[in-house]
Amino acid sequence: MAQKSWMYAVLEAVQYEMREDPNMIWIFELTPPVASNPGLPVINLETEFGRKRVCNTGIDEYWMAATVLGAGLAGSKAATYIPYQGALMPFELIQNYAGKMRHMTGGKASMPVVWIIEMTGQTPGFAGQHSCYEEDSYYMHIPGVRTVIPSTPYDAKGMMHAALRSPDPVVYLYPAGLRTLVEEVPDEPYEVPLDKAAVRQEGSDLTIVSSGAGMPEVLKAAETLTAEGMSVEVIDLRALKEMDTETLVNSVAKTKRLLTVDQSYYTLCPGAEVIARVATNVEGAKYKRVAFPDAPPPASPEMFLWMRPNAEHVIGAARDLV
Amino acid sequence: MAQKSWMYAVLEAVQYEMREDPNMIWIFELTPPVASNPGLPVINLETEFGRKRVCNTGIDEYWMAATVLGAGLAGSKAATYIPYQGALMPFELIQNYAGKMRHMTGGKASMPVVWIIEMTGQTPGFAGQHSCYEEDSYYMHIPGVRTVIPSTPYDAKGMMHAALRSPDPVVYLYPAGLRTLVEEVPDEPYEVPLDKAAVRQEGSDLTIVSSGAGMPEVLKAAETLTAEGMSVEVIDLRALKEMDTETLVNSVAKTKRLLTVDQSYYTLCPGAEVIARVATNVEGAKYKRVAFPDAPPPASPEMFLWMRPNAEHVIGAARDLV
Amino acid sequence: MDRNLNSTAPLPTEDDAPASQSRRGFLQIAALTGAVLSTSGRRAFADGDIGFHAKDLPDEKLVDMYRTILRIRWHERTQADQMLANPDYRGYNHFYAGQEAVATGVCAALRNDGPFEQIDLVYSTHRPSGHAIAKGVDIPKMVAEDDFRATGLNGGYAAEMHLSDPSVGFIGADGMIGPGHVTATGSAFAFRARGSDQVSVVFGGDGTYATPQFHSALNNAKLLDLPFIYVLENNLYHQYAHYTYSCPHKDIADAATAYGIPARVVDGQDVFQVYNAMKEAVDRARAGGGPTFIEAKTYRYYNHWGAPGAKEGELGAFGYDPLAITSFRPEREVRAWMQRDPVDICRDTLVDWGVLDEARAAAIEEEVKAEIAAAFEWGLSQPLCNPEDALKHVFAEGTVAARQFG
Amino acid sequence: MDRNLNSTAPLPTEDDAPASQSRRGFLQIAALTGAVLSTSGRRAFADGDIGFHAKDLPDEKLVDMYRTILRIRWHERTQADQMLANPDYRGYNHFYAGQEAVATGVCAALRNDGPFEQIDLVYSTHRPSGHAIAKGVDIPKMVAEDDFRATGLNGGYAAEMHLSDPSVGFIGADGMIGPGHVTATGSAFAFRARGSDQVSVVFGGDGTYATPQFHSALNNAKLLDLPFIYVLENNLYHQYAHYTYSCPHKDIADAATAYGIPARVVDGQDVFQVYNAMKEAVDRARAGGGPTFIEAKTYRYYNHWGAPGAKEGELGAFGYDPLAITSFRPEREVRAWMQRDPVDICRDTLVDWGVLDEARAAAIEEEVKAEIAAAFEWGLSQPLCNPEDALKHVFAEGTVAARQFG
Ligand SMILES: Cc1ncc(C[n+]2csc(CCOP(=O)(O)OP(=O)(O)O)c2C)c(N)n1
Ligand SMILES: Cc1ncc(C[n+]2csc(CCOP(=O)(O)OP(=O)(O)O)c2C)c(N)n1
Ligand SMILES: [Mg+2]
Ligand SMILES: [Mg+2]
Repeated sequence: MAQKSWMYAVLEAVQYEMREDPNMIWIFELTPPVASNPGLPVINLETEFGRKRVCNTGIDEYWMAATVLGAGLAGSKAATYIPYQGALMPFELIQNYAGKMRHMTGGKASMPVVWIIEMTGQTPGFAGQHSCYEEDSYYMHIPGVRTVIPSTPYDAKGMMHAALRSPDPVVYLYPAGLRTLVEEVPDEPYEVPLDKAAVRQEGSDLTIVSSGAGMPEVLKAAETLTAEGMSVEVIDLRALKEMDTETLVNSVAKTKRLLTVDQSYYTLCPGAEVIARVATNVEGAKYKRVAFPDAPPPASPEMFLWMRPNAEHVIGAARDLV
Repeated sequence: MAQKSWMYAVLEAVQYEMREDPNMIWIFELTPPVASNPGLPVINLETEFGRKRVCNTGIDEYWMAATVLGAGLAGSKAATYIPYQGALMPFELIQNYAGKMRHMTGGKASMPVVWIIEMTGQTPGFAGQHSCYEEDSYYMHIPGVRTVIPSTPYDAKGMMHAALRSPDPVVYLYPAGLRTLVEEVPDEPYEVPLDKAAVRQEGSDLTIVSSGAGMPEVLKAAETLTAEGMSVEVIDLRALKEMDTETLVNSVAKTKRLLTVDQSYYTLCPGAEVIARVATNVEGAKYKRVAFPDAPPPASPEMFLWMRPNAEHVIGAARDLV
Repeated sequence: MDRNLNSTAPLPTEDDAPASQSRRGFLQIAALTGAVLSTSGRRAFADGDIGFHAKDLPDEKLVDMYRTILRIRWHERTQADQMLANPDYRGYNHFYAGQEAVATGVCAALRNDGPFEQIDLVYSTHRPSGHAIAKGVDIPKMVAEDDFRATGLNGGYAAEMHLSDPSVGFIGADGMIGPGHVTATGSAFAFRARGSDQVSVVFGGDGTYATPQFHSALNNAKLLDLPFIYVLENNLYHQYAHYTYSCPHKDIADAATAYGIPARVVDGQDVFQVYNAMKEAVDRARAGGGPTFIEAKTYRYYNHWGAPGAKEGELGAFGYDPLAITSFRPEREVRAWMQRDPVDICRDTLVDWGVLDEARAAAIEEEVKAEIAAAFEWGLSQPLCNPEDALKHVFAEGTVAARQFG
Repeated sequence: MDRNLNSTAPLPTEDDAPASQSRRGFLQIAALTGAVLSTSGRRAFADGDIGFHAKDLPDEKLVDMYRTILRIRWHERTQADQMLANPDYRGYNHFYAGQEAVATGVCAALRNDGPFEQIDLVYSTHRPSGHAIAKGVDIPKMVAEDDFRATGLNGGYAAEMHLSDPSVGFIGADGMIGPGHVTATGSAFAFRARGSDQVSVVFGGDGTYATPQFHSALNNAKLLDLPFIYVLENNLYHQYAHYTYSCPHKDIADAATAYGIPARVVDGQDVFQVYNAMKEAVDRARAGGGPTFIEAKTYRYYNHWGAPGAKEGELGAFGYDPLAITSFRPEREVRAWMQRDPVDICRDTLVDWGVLDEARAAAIEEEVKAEIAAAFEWGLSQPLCNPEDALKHVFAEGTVAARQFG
């Protein structure tokens, strides 16, 4: 056990699974599967397993996604790390082919594959395609693919083990802004389930639901609100498909107040689904939704930082609601 | 004025705009822009305007979508008809390039373009990719692109005129199952706005909201329910982006009961957004949601027809809710 | 179904059979004694002496190929007749008749049975029934599947366009043009990574050339020297557009050559020419020599989809000319191609080679017809699906929730 | 901004200037009198006599090209120094230094001013500043944009990777690798459809070769004979991967040749060689002769992004070697390429041709330095953006709603 960064924790899981299974492959593009962490050995999958198993080629994210699918169909476990610039290049392949394949074949297709889809770090100044946050919604509508979005290094490692061991194809979203998080992460393999939300804090006045890159600011806001005397329940979705409805409904049945927080564009952000599921199950609750406006992120930090949901926005909305 | 089919009505609008603007182009793949209607002249854009303006090439929907975008950026109006098999092939281009371009350029990009995205006819027996209905959700999350989904030949024509005259890029969804609809459609050009829902029937007990291929069964259900004495308000969304929140909120503020009906997969179907918008604006309402399950459509008609939302499902849910 | 493979040693195949059985040996003797082979004018020798590798095959294997062609043909004709004459029949097909020699020649050079981790994989298209039969899919189950039966090959979920049977290496049909060819390179990648000598084969039409994925598949297969074979069936049309609307090459194979991939154009009506090219490609791939591209020039006797223009009991479709199609094939083109029928060419060659006589050839055809008739009888008497099963097979385990009731 | 074009007649360009002004005329006389041109060893003559079309240009145009190269160079160096030394500077760049001759030679052969419906369009990349300057974008406004200023070229929405100015035909930068090349063929399609003689040009790196869209762009440009020019700047690396990781061709131009597209490999360090190839391509496109592909072999002096390894006041970046990159370029490769600097080659050629003398060349460089310094002074003193403006420009009219407050 040691303090580990997100990427170190994830590659630890991948390294373990690749050592266990000599057939497993990893495809990358810009980001070599390398991580270092103070006091721990450097992980370099490319040098450890060789280029027959760990390989990059050109700028062709469709091929990357298709290749791991093809490997899975041939009986080999496979994973790929798709950089955020190509996050939607293989969308059609995942949505229309992989996502339907098990069902279309009456259960015959085997797809033990993981697509790690990087989302931008939402770095101010980068603009548009280099700051956007929207893939959660697109991938979450697809049936037949498990879409998850861990928000801590601990979950990132445990969900990577679970994803690599799952017979289902998994879209594993990785908001690159979380790369700076560090926490205690066990050295041994362990699984975090792919279909359970996490209650990060219990409370009775208000339920706040978020996921991925929304979580750090939500936790910050919850701290302030708690200090002010509000009893806040904080839920981290983690699983977007299948969403853990029960945890959400139980919480709001208790608090009768639901605030959703998303970095994704307002229209059809994951929070819309959360509210819709709760509203059809809980009567008499009140709702609010914080999200990125329905506009691309502009370059100017002044504009961008004003738009992006942060702890203050969450605190303001929570106060309005309770 | 005459009874016209969907496609005849639409091509009438396109033909008019192409005659008005000698620069306008049309790109197609499998479906030649041809329509006939009893008692009216055959419309054939390819023979009328020639292959320099009206052109097909190979199976490359990304190119089709990119080509009309490039034409627009060069100052020419342009439209393309993307068949349902390729409905998501150009997704990344529309989502990450066209959708962000006006904003990223500080308003400098000019994009008078229309992507007609065909959705399947949901024909039983075809299975998976040939029966699915899901594009509404994907395209609706994109900022910077107007996404509309007319449900009648009259609206189809009027919205096509509006789309072709709009300076904004428009994703014009066409559920091919509606091709059999016929109604009175004026011969003259007219516009139906790209951002207004239509109240198809007024009522005070219950609001039913649907769109596109969901509408015919919803109208059938509303007839039965009305005959049974329920006062049903039926809203056809028409505009998915920007959604007409006001009409939705006003209706449910009155009825306090909202039933959404979608052929799209349950998770993040347009109805989720409808409920979320209403729930944050109206207190004490009750909600229900009918949608396609989160599963691909199977081939077997027995399975498929059981899954797909129909008038009976709507009637059952409405009775439960009121 | 998940398979974690450890052993990847190849199985011996029929092709490794002792040389004394070899047909080429026989022919060499015939040549020495001055015997001249009479060949039918309907067969082409575009690629030189067409029987090079095929002549080495044991008689049974050659007869099997003939039988496979017939199975495909009679499955087609029987299904067309069902569509035309049986009002209760609900299935459909993208008919493959006319192209049978391609699927047959290709799959005859592959390993089609044994453990999953040793057989070769085939990715098919929206026009899969010929590929499926040639790869060894169970025909009665396929017939049941095509008519949406619960006991069909894929439980009624798939129907024609998504037929799949990994147990014979038939990854399956797919109705989309594009994803399959790239995905097939991924299987080849996995084979190379795990040191297996399996090969991954994709069938594609001339329509696949224009897809962006075509570049992706060929470029990466070449760069990584993958055991990947692209079999392009150029039947001149994609839907109703002639391939020259979407391809600047006369031979699409030239596009592959540009990447440095060995490419061959073969007469797709001649099963032995197809086999020869494929054998070479498979040998190269198994030996680590990388990808091959094979363009088979061929033709389909029916229209793009279903049986418009066809008549019960007759082969092919004529007289159907939909309104306002940019380019629609002329009827005389169909008739000309039917002169070089793959069934005839295969039978005549085997008769020439002395493998069959006309009587035995005709007897085999009757056997196959009966087999296919029985397959339809069984398939169409299978039970229909249970509606609620629609919620299964979304994930490997469990069912998803019904949502249509609100 | 929407433009409905009716008139599409071309404007006369500088290139149509009378032949008496022609440099080639001068050189022919020099040759007749036995004068020998001394050329610097740093210039290449890979493509024969490099000055063929360029020699025909008027002196002012040649000097303009020199000035453009210098503008790009000093914009780069000034910005790099800002990044390295000014803690308040927030801009960034994908530096273009080393490649200046490509943008300059290409844009010198295009129509860059006049009504929008007559100028040529350029689609740029994530490395746009050189292309933008060469196409005629206002430098002070670009500097302001790069530092997120409200009065910048694009109001602070774009920054470097999305710079756009349709008024000079610069459709703009784009940070994605793929969409631009296909979209550029669409502009070419529109030109052909409306009978205009405009051309559509896309810049792309060696990294663009592997994208699926590469096939799409070239195939359709060829099939439809579009007035489209693909300028591929092969600077050997995409990010940190050598182009041979993604391309089986030594010359990427061979990939274009395979489609039947006229393709040329040029020395991208020599502005006149680039111009010559481009002039030929533009003439062909305007005359309805279809697309051309130009591969310019070139090199960037800085790393992929930003200024790691660079020192204030010095050109180029050295000594930066990130951990565990699959292929990282060796420093001696950078130093070798810097021996063939596009600024030097352009200046020396013009001195050889008698268009400039060393003193005038140096004076021009000083003028350009001052011009760039003034651009930065103006740009960096511009106002910052107003946060609420973020909600504008989603659609042509109106603003979208704020949603971050709940
Ligand atoms: C991405 C995509 N676009 C369009 C289609 C519609 N479509 C189905 S089959 C077909 C033609 C395919 O032609 P070809 O590859 O030559 O095969 P053939 O039908 O001749 O066997 C088309 C365009 C599709 N299935 N997928
Ligand atoms: C679709 C996509 N994938 C990945 C990236 C990340 N990326 C940005 S620039 C670049 C390298 C481009 O190389 P090249 O085309 O050679 O241009 P150069 O940087 O050498 O000018 C990459 C991979 C991207 N922008 N878009
Ligand atoms: Mg074909
Ligand atoms: Mg490069």
